[in-house]
Amino acid sequence: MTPNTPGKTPGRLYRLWDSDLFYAFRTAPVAIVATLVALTIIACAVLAPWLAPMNPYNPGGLNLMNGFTPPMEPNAFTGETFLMGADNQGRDMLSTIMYGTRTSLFVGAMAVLFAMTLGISIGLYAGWRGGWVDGALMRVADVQLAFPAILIALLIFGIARGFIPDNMRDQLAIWVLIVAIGLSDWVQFARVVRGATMVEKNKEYVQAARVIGAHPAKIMFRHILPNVMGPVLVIATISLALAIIAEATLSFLGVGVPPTQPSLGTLIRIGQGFLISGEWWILLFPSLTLLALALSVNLLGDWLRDALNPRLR
Amino acid sequence: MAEPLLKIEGLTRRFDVSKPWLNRVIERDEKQFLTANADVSFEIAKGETFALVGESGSGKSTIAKMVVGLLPPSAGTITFAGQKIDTGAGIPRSLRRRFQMIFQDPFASLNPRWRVGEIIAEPIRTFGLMNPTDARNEAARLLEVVGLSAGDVNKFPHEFSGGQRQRIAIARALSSKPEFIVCDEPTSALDVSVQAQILNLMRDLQDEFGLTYLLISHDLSVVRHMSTRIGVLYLGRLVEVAQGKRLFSEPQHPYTRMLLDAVPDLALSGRRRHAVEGEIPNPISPPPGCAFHPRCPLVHDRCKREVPQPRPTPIGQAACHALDRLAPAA
Amino acid sequence: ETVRWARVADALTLDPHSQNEGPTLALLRHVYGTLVSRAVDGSLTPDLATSWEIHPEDPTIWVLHLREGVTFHDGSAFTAEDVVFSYERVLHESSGFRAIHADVVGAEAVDEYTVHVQMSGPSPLYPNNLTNFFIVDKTWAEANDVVAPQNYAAGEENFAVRNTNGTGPYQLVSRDPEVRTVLSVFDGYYGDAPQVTEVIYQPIAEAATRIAALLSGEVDFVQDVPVQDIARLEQTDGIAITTGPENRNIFFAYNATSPTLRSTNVADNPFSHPEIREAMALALDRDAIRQVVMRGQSQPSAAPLPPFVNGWTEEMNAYGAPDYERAAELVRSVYPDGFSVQLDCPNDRYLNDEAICQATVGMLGRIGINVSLNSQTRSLHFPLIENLETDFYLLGWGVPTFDSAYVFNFLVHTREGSYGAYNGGQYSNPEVDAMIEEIATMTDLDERNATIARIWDRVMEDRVFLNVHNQLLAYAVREGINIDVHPENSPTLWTVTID
Amino acid sequence: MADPLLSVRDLVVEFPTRRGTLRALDRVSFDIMPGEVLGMVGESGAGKSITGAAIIGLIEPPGRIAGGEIRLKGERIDTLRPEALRRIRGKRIGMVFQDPLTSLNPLYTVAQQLIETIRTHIDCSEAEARKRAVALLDRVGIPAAARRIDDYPHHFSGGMRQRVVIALALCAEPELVIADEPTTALDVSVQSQIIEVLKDICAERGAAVMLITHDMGVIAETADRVAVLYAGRVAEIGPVREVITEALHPYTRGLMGSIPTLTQESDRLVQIPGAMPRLNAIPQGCAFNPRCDRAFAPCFTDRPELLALAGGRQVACWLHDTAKAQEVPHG
Amino acid sequence: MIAFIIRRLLQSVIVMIAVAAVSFTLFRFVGDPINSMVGQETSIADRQALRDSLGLNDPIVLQFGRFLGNALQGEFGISYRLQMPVTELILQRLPATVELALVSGLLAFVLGLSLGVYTALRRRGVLSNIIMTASLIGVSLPTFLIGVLLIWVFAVELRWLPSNGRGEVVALGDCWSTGLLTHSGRLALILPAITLGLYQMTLIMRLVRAEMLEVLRADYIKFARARGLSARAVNFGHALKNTLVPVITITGLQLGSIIAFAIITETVFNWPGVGALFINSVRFVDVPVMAAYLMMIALIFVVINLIVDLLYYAVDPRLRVDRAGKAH
Ligand SMILES: Nc1ncnc2c1ncn2[C@@H]1O[C@H](COP(=O)(O)OP(=O)(O)OP(=O)(O)O)[C@@H](O)[C@H]1O
Ligand SMILES: Nc1ncnc2c1ncn2[C@@H]1O[C@H](COP(=O)(O)OP(=O)(O)OP(=O)(O)O)[C@@H](O)[C@H]1O
Ligand SMILES: [Mg+2]
Ligand SMILES: [Mg+2]
Repeated sequence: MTPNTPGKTPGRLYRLWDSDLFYAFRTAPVAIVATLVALTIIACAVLAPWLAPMNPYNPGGLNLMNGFTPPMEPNAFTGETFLMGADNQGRDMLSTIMYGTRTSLFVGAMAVLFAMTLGISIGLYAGWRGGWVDGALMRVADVQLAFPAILIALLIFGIARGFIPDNMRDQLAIWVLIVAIGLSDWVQFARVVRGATMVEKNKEYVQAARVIGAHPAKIMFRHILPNVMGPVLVIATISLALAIIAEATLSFLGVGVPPTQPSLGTLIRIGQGFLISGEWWILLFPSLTLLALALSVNLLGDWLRDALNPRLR
Repeated sequence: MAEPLLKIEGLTRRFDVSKPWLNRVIERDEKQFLTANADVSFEIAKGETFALVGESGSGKSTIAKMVVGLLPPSAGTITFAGQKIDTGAGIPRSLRRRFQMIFQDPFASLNPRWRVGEIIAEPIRTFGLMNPTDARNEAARLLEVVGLSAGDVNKFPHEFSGGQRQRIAIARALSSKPEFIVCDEPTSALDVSVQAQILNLMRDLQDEFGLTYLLISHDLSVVRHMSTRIGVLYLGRLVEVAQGKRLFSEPQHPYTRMLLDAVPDLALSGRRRHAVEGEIPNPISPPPGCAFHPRCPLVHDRCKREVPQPRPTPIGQAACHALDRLAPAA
Repeated sequence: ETVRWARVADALTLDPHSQNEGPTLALLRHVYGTLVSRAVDGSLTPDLATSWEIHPEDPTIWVLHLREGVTFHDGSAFTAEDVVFSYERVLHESSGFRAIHADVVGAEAVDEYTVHVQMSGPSPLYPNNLTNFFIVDKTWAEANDVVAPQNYAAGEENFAVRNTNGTGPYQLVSRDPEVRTVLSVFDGYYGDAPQVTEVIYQPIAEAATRIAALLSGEVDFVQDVPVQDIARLEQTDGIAITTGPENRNIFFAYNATSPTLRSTNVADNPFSHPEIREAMALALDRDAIRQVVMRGQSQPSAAPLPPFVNGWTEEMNAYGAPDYERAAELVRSVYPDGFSVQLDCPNDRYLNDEAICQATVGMLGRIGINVSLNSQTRSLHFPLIENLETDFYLLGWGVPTFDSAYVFNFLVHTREGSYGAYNGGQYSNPEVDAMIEEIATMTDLDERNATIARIWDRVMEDRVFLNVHNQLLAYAVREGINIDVHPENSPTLWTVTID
Repeated sequence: MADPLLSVRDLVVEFPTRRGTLRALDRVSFDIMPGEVLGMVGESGAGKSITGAAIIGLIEPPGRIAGGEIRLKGERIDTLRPEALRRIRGKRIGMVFQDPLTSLNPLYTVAQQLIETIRTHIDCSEAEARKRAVALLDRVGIPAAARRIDDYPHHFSGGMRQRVVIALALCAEPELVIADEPTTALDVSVQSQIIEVLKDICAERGAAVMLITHDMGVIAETADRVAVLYAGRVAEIGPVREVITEALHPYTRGLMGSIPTLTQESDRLVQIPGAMPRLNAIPQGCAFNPRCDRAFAPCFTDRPELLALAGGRQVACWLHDTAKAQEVPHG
Repeated sequence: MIAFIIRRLLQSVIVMIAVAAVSFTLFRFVGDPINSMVGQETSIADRQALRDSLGLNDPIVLQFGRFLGNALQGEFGISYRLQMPVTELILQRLPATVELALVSGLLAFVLGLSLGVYTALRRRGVLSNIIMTASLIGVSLPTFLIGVLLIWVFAVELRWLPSNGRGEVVALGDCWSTGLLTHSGRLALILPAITLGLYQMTLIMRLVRAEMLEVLRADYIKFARARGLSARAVNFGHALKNTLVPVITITGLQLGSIIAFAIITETVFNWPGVGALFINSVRFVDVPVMAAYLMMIALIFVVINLIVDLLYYAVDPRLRVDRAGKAH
């Protein structure tokens, strides 16, 4: 027998550190830099209420006269100076970007979570049941695909506006956005999970569980799900970047978060109007932030895809 | 023979492999069925090792799956310990515990995301046999029973070699204290030296716990080594059932002879083997009459028309029209 | 000379009596003549009608004397028959201009060049309504089966939607809706020969793209210049900017009459308190909006009507500097904890509409009014006003008749019948209503003006509106093109001179 | 004795990994004579396939040949440039893989794949190549070859596909065929047919065969000589009959005992304890020492070299080193 | 095969009906078309009358039925906004969009394929890594921003390329107009095509690379090498061809989404296609145009799907026999 040394089982953390995935990570400069960038941005966003110089979401705290203050230059009327300048409403760009990233990340993460939950549930169920249930669910996915993402989001936005009483639209806009982006994104999760489930369910460990009469729900969620999470994670990462950008695009088309609580995308949409007029900082800084965030998340997803693919090691 | 532990009568399984409805309508096709098993009957006594051999696609695994309740039979009955299993409703919980199964692929049969301890204790938990702490201890104990160390409960399957995994799978199968274990090609994915270990282990465990095995294999030498009785399958039908070693010395059915002939001989007896003619026919449209007749050296007209029924032979029973004309085995 | 002209949207149709809508009118004006036109300063000038007067015997009849020697683009002569026909057409059920001529009973050709227009009552200001009334050739319309303006419900296409026959300075060469419309000068035009001989009209919806097209030299004349780009364009070599006031004021209105509001967090209606309305007036920093949001491109004003319009006074226009402390105190006096309310705002209708609302939200926030902003596209915004589903909203109002009555009819009068269509705040004052109905038929202009002043007094006193400013229009052109800003944002290219 | 067709000397193949370099082959030496069938057996992971891949230069990077030499008819081929090596592949050395299901490109007909291969190595016209291809298919036992040649691989059954694969490996008449578990994926009854075809056709053309398998039975029936690999090292080489009946290396002996046969009578199988070590944990000295019941001092310190013994046998075991064997505590 | 096509067609019909239902429900909520149809002077009574005459006050089911009935005959009514028959309007705009979509699709496909193959073959190369990273920039910024930036750089600052429109177009027959035949038309196509194709290119490139890496590890590639085939034959004859099978599906579907994504590009570049038409229609609540557009997108998707499936048939011989039933 292989010599066994009980008691010397290394700790979880060490095992994680020592795992192949982590090793691959440690030796991939791109992945490290991407993680650092993403983490920094995420940290700034999450901690915005504590880190940001001002709260741009509180309209009462704004001074319109600060509008269009260039970076690092005192405003002609108020004398205030902003590191990244101020936007058209007199909001400090730095703070607004931090808060905006927070909103964008929230929308993106929730949308992906929503898409993931929906996609995984449907994919697991379709893959497990097979037969006509599977066929029907996949046709639904087809219909969904007939509407490209932005159209779906536009539609849902339109429909939701009809259902939600107007005095709640403000608060609910974000949730509508989340549902809209999420709904346009679930198909790929469902397809991947379905495919993987169909492979996994014929594996012998699942049959072993069935022989002892384990409940199908338990088999799906405890046995199969953990084994299909790899590709799901990859898609989730890349979807996060896509969702953040989709949010920006929707806001360009005029359906997005309220401008009093701008997201990164709304900021870019607004800033885009000042490209020619010369107030470059209103466009540049949010765009750079979005670029850095989306790029690093994308790079991470990319790296993860390769790293999780055993055939590419 | 005493009351058999497992009794199988007329077991048949068909798979619907028809094209979709629309295609059938347009192409005027009939529904198509693949008969994986047809009218299979045998009994297994307590403490016995009953083996099923046959080429790929002969329906070995399908029988195994029906026995453990993974597949409902299309016809036929399964009686376990005198209790007839209602195949529609699935196996009752009280019986289910008494069955277990060991699979072929030690890499696929353990969930890679679970710790070995959890894997082994899963049957215990599912049947609610013990509290979690005891279950963990039991898992550690079982690991030692199958020749691994108790400390391995916290490891993941990928930290083990194929042979070790198969031991873990055996430990899992033992954990609900079953009487009957179906082993579907338990060693065909293993190296010979490891195969010997596992086969020896299976024997030891059988002696220790009084287990009954249904052993499935396509390796005739393994089957010969392990089993007390052997059933030979061809295209879903049981062509011959015989006492263990005697099948090899006095094979009755021409197919059995052919199979034995095809086995490469390590003993270098110098016997010149006859390469078998032809391949297994498509199970969707098997030849009429005796399914073996296109490859059979003893074929005559009757074989092409009539499905042979099992007839007693000196060593068990066989289904062949030509039994009388068979020369004694060389 | 060719002028390539870009603006945000295309004319919706070429049918002259179908769509009463800015860009449509602006384009059609180049092709179809009107009886009366409006000069850049807002005054009325003769056009196809050389003069007009109230019938000496019957105050309900307007007499129009037509210009002689005018021909349509197809060569047929312009006569009183065409005017009468055009009246029939514009009064047709499917016309988009019916409301403007609501008081007209019918028109009659007295001789070849004189038309009598029978009004339902005395209508002293009616000629103001003629500036967007395009004259169509009767024979052409009959020949092409376009006697009536297009009717959607019928689901048929109308010849006039894509073909024209007017008396205007340009005739249609080609049209690809929303892509490009080409006009070339009409040799038989009765006025001075225009310097611009060809007009290529291109709608470009995106502001940045529109300006980019000008900067890259792909167009010569851009309307709807975003205010923030004016400074840059002014500094750019080869590009000139003209600005001028538009006949349109931008204001907030609120529901001060209902007992409760749908979007507030307090039990009663905050706007029903005069203190609150005063506080809001005190909090609105019009100069800051002008300075930052409008980049100087607005005329801040407290008067809820544009300065061109009859009834406007310097006094109404005056506004003070914001006083946040006093305003906050006023709010506190009613609601110690402040209150919240929703502001509905269009985001694609007026110059920087959303930004104005946003800025206002900030200002009101400073005095304890917590405003949530619901800004959306116009097709969602305007139904709110029409269906009385808003508590507090932004609206812009142009006054094509240049008379206060127009404002009163739509915005001040209690909503009933054809009155008060845009009175989304549900202001209702029987006294005022009576006066409004009175001025419709008054012939004595002095007395009429006095009544108008009285109405305005009440409206200002009740703070029915919280006016922000009048929009300034900016046109950007290739240097050398001299164009005047038209108060109705309806540039006339045939008056353009080129250096 | 004639010159060997293939001669492998001290072949070392390494895979650099994060946890150090793995030696998949450690100084492997053997010869193949012209026309000979050399069986290569060993447990999974012993390095059989790697040996085959190394010979035709198809080790996947980052794996590499880190030492030793491979000579084909005396000419070194392990140092050839990729292009020169490519010309040898298929032309002078043919290869048959285990799984006929996946070895053929599903998008091309059998004819296309055969003709492509023939024309790569032999200068001939398309029609000529086709004729050869049909003849070859016929030879490997595909009925109605001329008609079936234009079928796609999925039209063939497993056994037929493996025949096609063999035809592909043989179509440029190579001097050596490396068959890597050519029958493992097939049914017992088909296995013997395939082995038969392979053996006959090679004998016919005088091609040598290196038959990689872990099925001792196949070796016993087919091979002239057999090489036993253990943990990347050659444990024993010898004529097949001798190695099976009187193995010299304890590992070989254990291996033979652990295989159930159709004639064996004992109740229990001989069991070698433990498993083959992983490549990153090969013990010092003899790689087999932890499992060997006859291990003695030198086994734990020094690696035994391949010893040439009488009768063309070679073994790497200290028990057979006369000098060291003195120390064995016989018992 | 026939059964397969019939099944596909049936599914397509269901998809189309579903799309029709979804898009129809939507119209109740995008706003009120009346406001953009009449001037501010129109009285409320007149507005109601117009609503009545357009049937907007009818029960929704009735409206849907009417809509479906008309749609079946290719009849989508008159645009509320532009007062032209919708079908004609869309047909007039379609060439612009199709041309843009095809050019950018082609660009994306050709570039994506070659870069994907390159990066797969030189997986660890420096240039490959640079390409992989750089391509991500294209998907890390919203399309509209990329478009605006391109305009700014190439039209405003450098003045190399036009900022908007289609340039000169030439009519080909009655129903097609092309910008490809004129110099200005080709110039005008460059920026929008890049903007639109960038995202798809990245996608295709990544897909090709992933599939190619997968295929390169397949046994038949190993066997092809072992047969001594040249690197060219192995990489392109075998690996690439097998890569194309899955790539075709995704690429086909992408073409559908290119047309939909054109909404943004067309808006930014003032490209006179159906996407810009749609966005303007949304703003004006031009229900007939919106409905027709959505149906058109669904139809295109369905047709592309069908073509892709047939292509699949052509490329993969395994599907030609009796596997027809297993769609997807
Ligand atoms: N779910 C299924 N649907 C259709 N046919 C099936 C299914 N499962 C098995 N079959 C068919 O039934 C026949 C018997 O299969 P089975 O797996 O029992 O064979 P086996 O003897 O176990 O073969 P092997 O040695 O390859 O495991 C085969 O022809 C197989 O293709
Ligand atoms: N790409 C690789 N990277 C690292 N190690 C490898 C790689 N390929 C093979 N090996 C290792 O090399 C050793 C020999 O592998 P090889 O495939 O030759 O075994 P084999 O004897 O053919 O086994 P089998 O009977 O399973 O085919 C194995 O231990 C394997 O893990
Ligand atoms: Mg099986
Ligand atoms: Mg191998």
